[in-house]
Amino acid sequence: MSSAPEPLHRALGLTDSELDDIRQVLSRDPNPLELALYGVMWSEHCSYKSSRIHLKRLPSKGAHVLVGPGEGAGVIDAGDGIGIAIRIESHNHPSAIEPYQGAATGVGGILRDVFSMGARPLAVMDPLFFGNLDDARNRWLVEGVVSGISGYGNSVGVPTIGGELTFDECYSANPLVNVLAVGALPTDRLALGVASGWGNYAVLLGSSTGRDGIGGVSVLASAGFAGDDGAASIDDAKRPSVQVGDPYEEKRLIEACLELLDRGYVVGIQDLGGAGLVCATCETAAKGGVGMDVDITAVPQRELGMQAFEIMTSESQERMLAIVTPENFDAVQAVCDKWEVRANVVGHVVEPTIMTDGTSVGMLRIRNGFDGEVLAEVPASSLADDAPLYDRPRQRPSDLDAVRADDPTIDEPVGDAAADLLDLLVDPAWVYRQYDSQLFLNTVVGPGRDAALLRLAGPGLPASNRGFAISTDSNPRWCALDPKDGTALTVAEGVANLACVGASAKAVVNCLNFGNPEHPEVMWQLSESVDGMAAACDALSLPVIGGNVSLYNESGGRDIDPTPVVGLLGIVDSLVAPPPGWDWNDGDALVLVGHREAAGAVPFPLAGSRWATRRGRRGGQLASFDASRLVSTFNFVTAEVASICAGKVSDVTAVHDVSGGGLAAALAEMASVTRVGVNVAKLEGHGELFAEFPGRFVVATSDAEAFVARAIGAGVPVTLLGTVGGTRVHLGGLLSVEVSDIAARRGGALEGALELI
Amino acid sequence: MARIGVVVFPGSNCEYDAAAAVEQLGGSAELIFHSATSLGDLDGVILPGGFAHGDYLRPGALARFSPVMDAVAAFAAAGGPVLGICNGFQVLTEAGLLPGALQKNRGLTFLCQPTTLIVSSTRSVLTRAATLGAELVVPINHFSGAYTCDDETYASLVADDQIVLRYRDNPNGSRDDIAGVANEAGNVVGLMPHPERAMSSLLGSADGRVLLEGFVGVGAAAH
Amino acid sequence: MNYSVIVEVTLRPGIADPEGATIERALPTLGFSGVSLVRAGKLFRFSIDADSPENALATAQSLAERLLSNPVIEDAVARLDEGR
Amino acid sequence: MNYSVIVEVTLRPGIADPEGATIERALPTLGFSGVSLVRAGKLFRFSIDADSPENALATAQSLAERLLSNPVIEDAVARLDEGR
Ligand SMILES: Nc1ncnc2c1ncn2[C@@H]1O[C@H](COP(=O)(O)OP(=O)(O)O)[C@@H](O)[C@H]1O
Ligand SMILES: [Mg+2]
Repeated sequence: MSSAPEPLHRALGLTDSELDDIRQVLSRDPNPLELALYGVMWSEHCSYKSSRIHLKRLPSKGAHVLVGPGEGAGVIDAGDGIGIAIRIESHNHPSAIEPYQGAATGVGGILRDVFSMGARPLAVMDPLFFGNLDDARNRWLVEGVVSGISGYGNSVGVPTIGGELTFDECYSANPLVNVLAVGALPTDRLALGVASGWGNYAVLLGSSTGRDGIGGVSVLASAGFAGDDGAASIDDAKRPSVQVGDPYEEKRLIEACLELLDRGYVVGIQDLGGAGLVCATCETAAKGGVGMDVDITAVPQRELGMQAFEIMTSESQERMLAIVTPENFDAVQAVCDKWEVRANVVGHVVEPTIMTDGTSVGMLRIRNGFDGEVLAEVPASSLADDAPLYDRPRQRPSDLDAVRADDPTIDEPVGDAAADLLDLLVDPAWVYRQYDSQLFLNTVVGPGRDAALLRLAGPGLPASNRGFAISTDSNPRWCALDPKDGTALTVAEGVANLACVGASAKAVVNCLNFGNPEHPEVMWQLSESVDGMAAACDALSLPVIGGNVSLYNESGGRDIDPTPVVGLLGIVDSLVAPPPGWDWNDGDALVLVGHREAAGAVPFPLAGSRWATRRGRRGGQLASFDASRLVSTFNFVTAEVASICAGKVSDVTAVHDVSGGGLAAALAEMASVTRVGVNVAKLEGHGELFAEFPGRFVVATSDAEAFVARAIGAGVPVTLLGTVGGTRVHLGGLLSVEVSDIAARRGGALEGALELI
Repeated sequence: MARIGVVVFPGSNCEYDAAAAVEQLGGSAELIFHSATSLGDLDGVILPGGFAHGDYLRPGALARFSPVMDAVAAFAAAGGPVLGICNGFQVLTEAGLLPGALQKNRGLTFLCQPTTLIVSSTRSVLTRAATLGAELVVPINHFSGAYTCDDETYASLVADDQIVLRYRDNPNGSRDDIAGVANEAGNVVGLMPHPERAMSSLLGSADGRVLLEGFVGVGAAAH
Repeated sequence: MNYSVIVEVTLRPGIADPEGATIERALPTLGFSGVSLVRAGKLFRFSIDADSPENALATAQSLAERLLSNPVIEDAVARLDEGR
Repeated sequence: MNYSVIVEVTLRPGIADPEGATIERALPTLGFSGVSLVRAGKLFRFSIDADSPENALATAQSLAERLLSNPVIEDAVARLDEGR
């Protein structure tokens, strides 16, 4: 027995009330093509309809902010006539199905966001989250995702300089693949995605259009996976054809677009991302308050018999939309020919329509030939800006109090601290060795340390001695216990990472990876997380200049732990010498900088630590976020390291912040890269070994007296921990391990888990 | 001052880095687009790293048909110094200007890491200023860098002292640890490591200087 | 008995093939005209120990689908290599 | 007329095949036993406009040798795709 067919709007992901809204806008019924346009533009992925009301609470202003959220990328003024553009995005669901292409197209997409601003892409970072590696499918996902980022990023010619690597059961069918990109531009090359000038052309640059990713945003990014086995459970009919990345096309597109912008040939430019051509045309038109006529027959097509809705919503990769005056078109064509990039006039900027009530409305008209039949006609801004905003129900999880009461700090047995330490250490080198991290001769600190640090230089940029630093951070273990303080602490951790390379934090971008927004607990987590981020950014004077929200990360009805990923951008004013790094010297004194104990009820909380999680303990009370205890420490460490970067002589030989795995892991990491041990006299039990809360730094110095005096002068608490030397890591009588054992375990952990060795 | 041409194929990405290195060493660098049919009046040519034509088919397979390659071949035949770095090395082998071929790395992954090179011959435009047996720390950055050739070719490489650089700890499965080779005359050299990325201690190593100094110096000597 | 098997892995129709397209674009300058619809794929040859050609083929097909290709974007076909 | 052509590119005997070797090593853990001598190669399909099957094949073979393979390490064979 067959049931009545699903109405079209629902098949396109629109609710009945959204259909009513559309009727209201148009004062008539939409035709099927129009409905398809609304379907993709009003999808969760494009419209942020569940999250927008919350994102408004994030601070986004700052004197140095040139472009805030809303454009392809946020841009700050870095000084010396240089702007830095930065953006982060997720490619979670595509990567679950085809890990190589999913990750590769994630890189391609984020780069287009950056060079659409006129910035030359200079760096990529890749925060990755997978299920446990005892499962073969998860191992396949890891290898596929990493090789996809490597394959695309290296070939397109942008160094990948860091990221994150987290394993947890909750990502098993739903890995998270976030990609952050940074670019730099001479500030006078800044470009925006705005269409203006009646009669101007909308020129489609790059690849031809195929059926790839039709409905990708609505089907994939805006819905969860049905079963717990990921791809296998996706309904075959709904499976969109997978997008395939072409880094070679993208490389030529970058060169062509930057040359067009350098020569001043374009009025506005925007990338084609989710929702493809409809998104780029309606957004540029809406921003410029103009109308746009699009001729679908002018769009170069890779496949035969494509329908209008397919052409308009295809997510074929490596395409850009440039707004160009008719006089400049031949010159644009010549630049594109040089780079072997296709350029076709697919749209005309037209006057807004004067409505009966006197208002003027820019209409997006889809036509069959510029003079041909009008297939769809809707207000551009209704697609781009007028999706309904939802304040979805929020509810604090009913079991949260019980979870918090189950605190491992109190009752978890101590165990064998040495064995615990060895179990916690993972060197992600197997991942980042696969990425070109050095291109453009900028990388002073590459992947594998606290933050990446690069010279602020690149083809076509004004000369500068400055450097920029980036760190991506997240902690789903913390955020599951307390999304508000967990997120705030994550921001603090990012600032700490920047401090280690001497960079002052200037801006934040974020990618909010959460579960199903129709679950009130998930909306509560999202809202709390936004509040935590806003609180931390306010307290640390950091504007949030961009972000991305990825919802419906779930499988079999289980939501992922809340996973806000924070990207921090910092500046080093003078970068002529490398920062200290982790390499300490025999005989150095070891100093803990910052408050030794956490803010909050428990001095050394183990809640949410790697140590507790490995033991299956996921409850407890997190440290609280208290900016007043952080700021002077961050400023002090930043200044100490920055003076070394500026070429000054210093007694400081090594710096590392205490983060995942706690103090024990930080010391073990330093020992294992230097192959020199350390002796720490006294610690407050295993809590102090493994507790995780940001705001503490391990500093090695050749002159403890002088260093401590400077710290005290800056009002920063310090504790003398011990001395560097020997072949063992001795920690306060709690554990003692050979450095060579630490190095071997840490170095082989990942390849061992992937069954590569 | 030596005038060094740096060839830009679509998909090349180390052209600016190579040019910057040449200029740091007192040479002048000129970017030459792959469609050029003549090299003009240059003292040396560098084929830089990157992914010419996306490395589609095989690294270098499409690039060797670029118009500029006839001019490069003629320049090499006339004794002009030619250096292929990474992708440039792959292009030179595909074009038959250097013997052998570069296969995928043994571990089947891309590798970006520092390596220690041993100078195995100083009879080439790249290694002429280095000391035989010297160890140099220079990064590699490639997927297809395992040098391969048949036994006959290998025997003649050894006999004619054409193996100019070897890895101390072979990272990629190259035959006999080969990191760089020259043609018989020593004026055409290819290597997988990136000497232009090892030009200053700020970026980790300055050991690439002695190699590129030698190369740029040949060009200068031409004046 | 040992059977020689060939597995061909090709992109599914409709999936973009940038490698094939790039090769196709390069051909005219190399003096090859009249070549179109270039698609690049992978080829595997191996030997299987099985008690019948049918079983050899069945194992090969399952290997092709589970390990040598991703069915989301690729088709994989195994066949016995009659030549050997 | 248009002819469908298949070109198979395989590594020459004696040339190491790390890809084939890696697949072979992975097989037992995935439950495939009795598989050996795995070699990885490439496959190209395209269409050639020619006035006879012989000419189509000749062009394809020349394309295979000049462009699609590197004779230093690979062998290339073109054949007409009878299936199409
Ligand atoms: N997926 C990845 N890609 C590239 N680099 C990575 C990746 N994962 C981790 N890294 C690098 O390894 C180092 C350690 O990461 P992490 O433990 O997250 O640092 P921290 O605790 O200081 O935030 C960092 O330099 C990071 O950039
Ligand atoms: Mg750190």
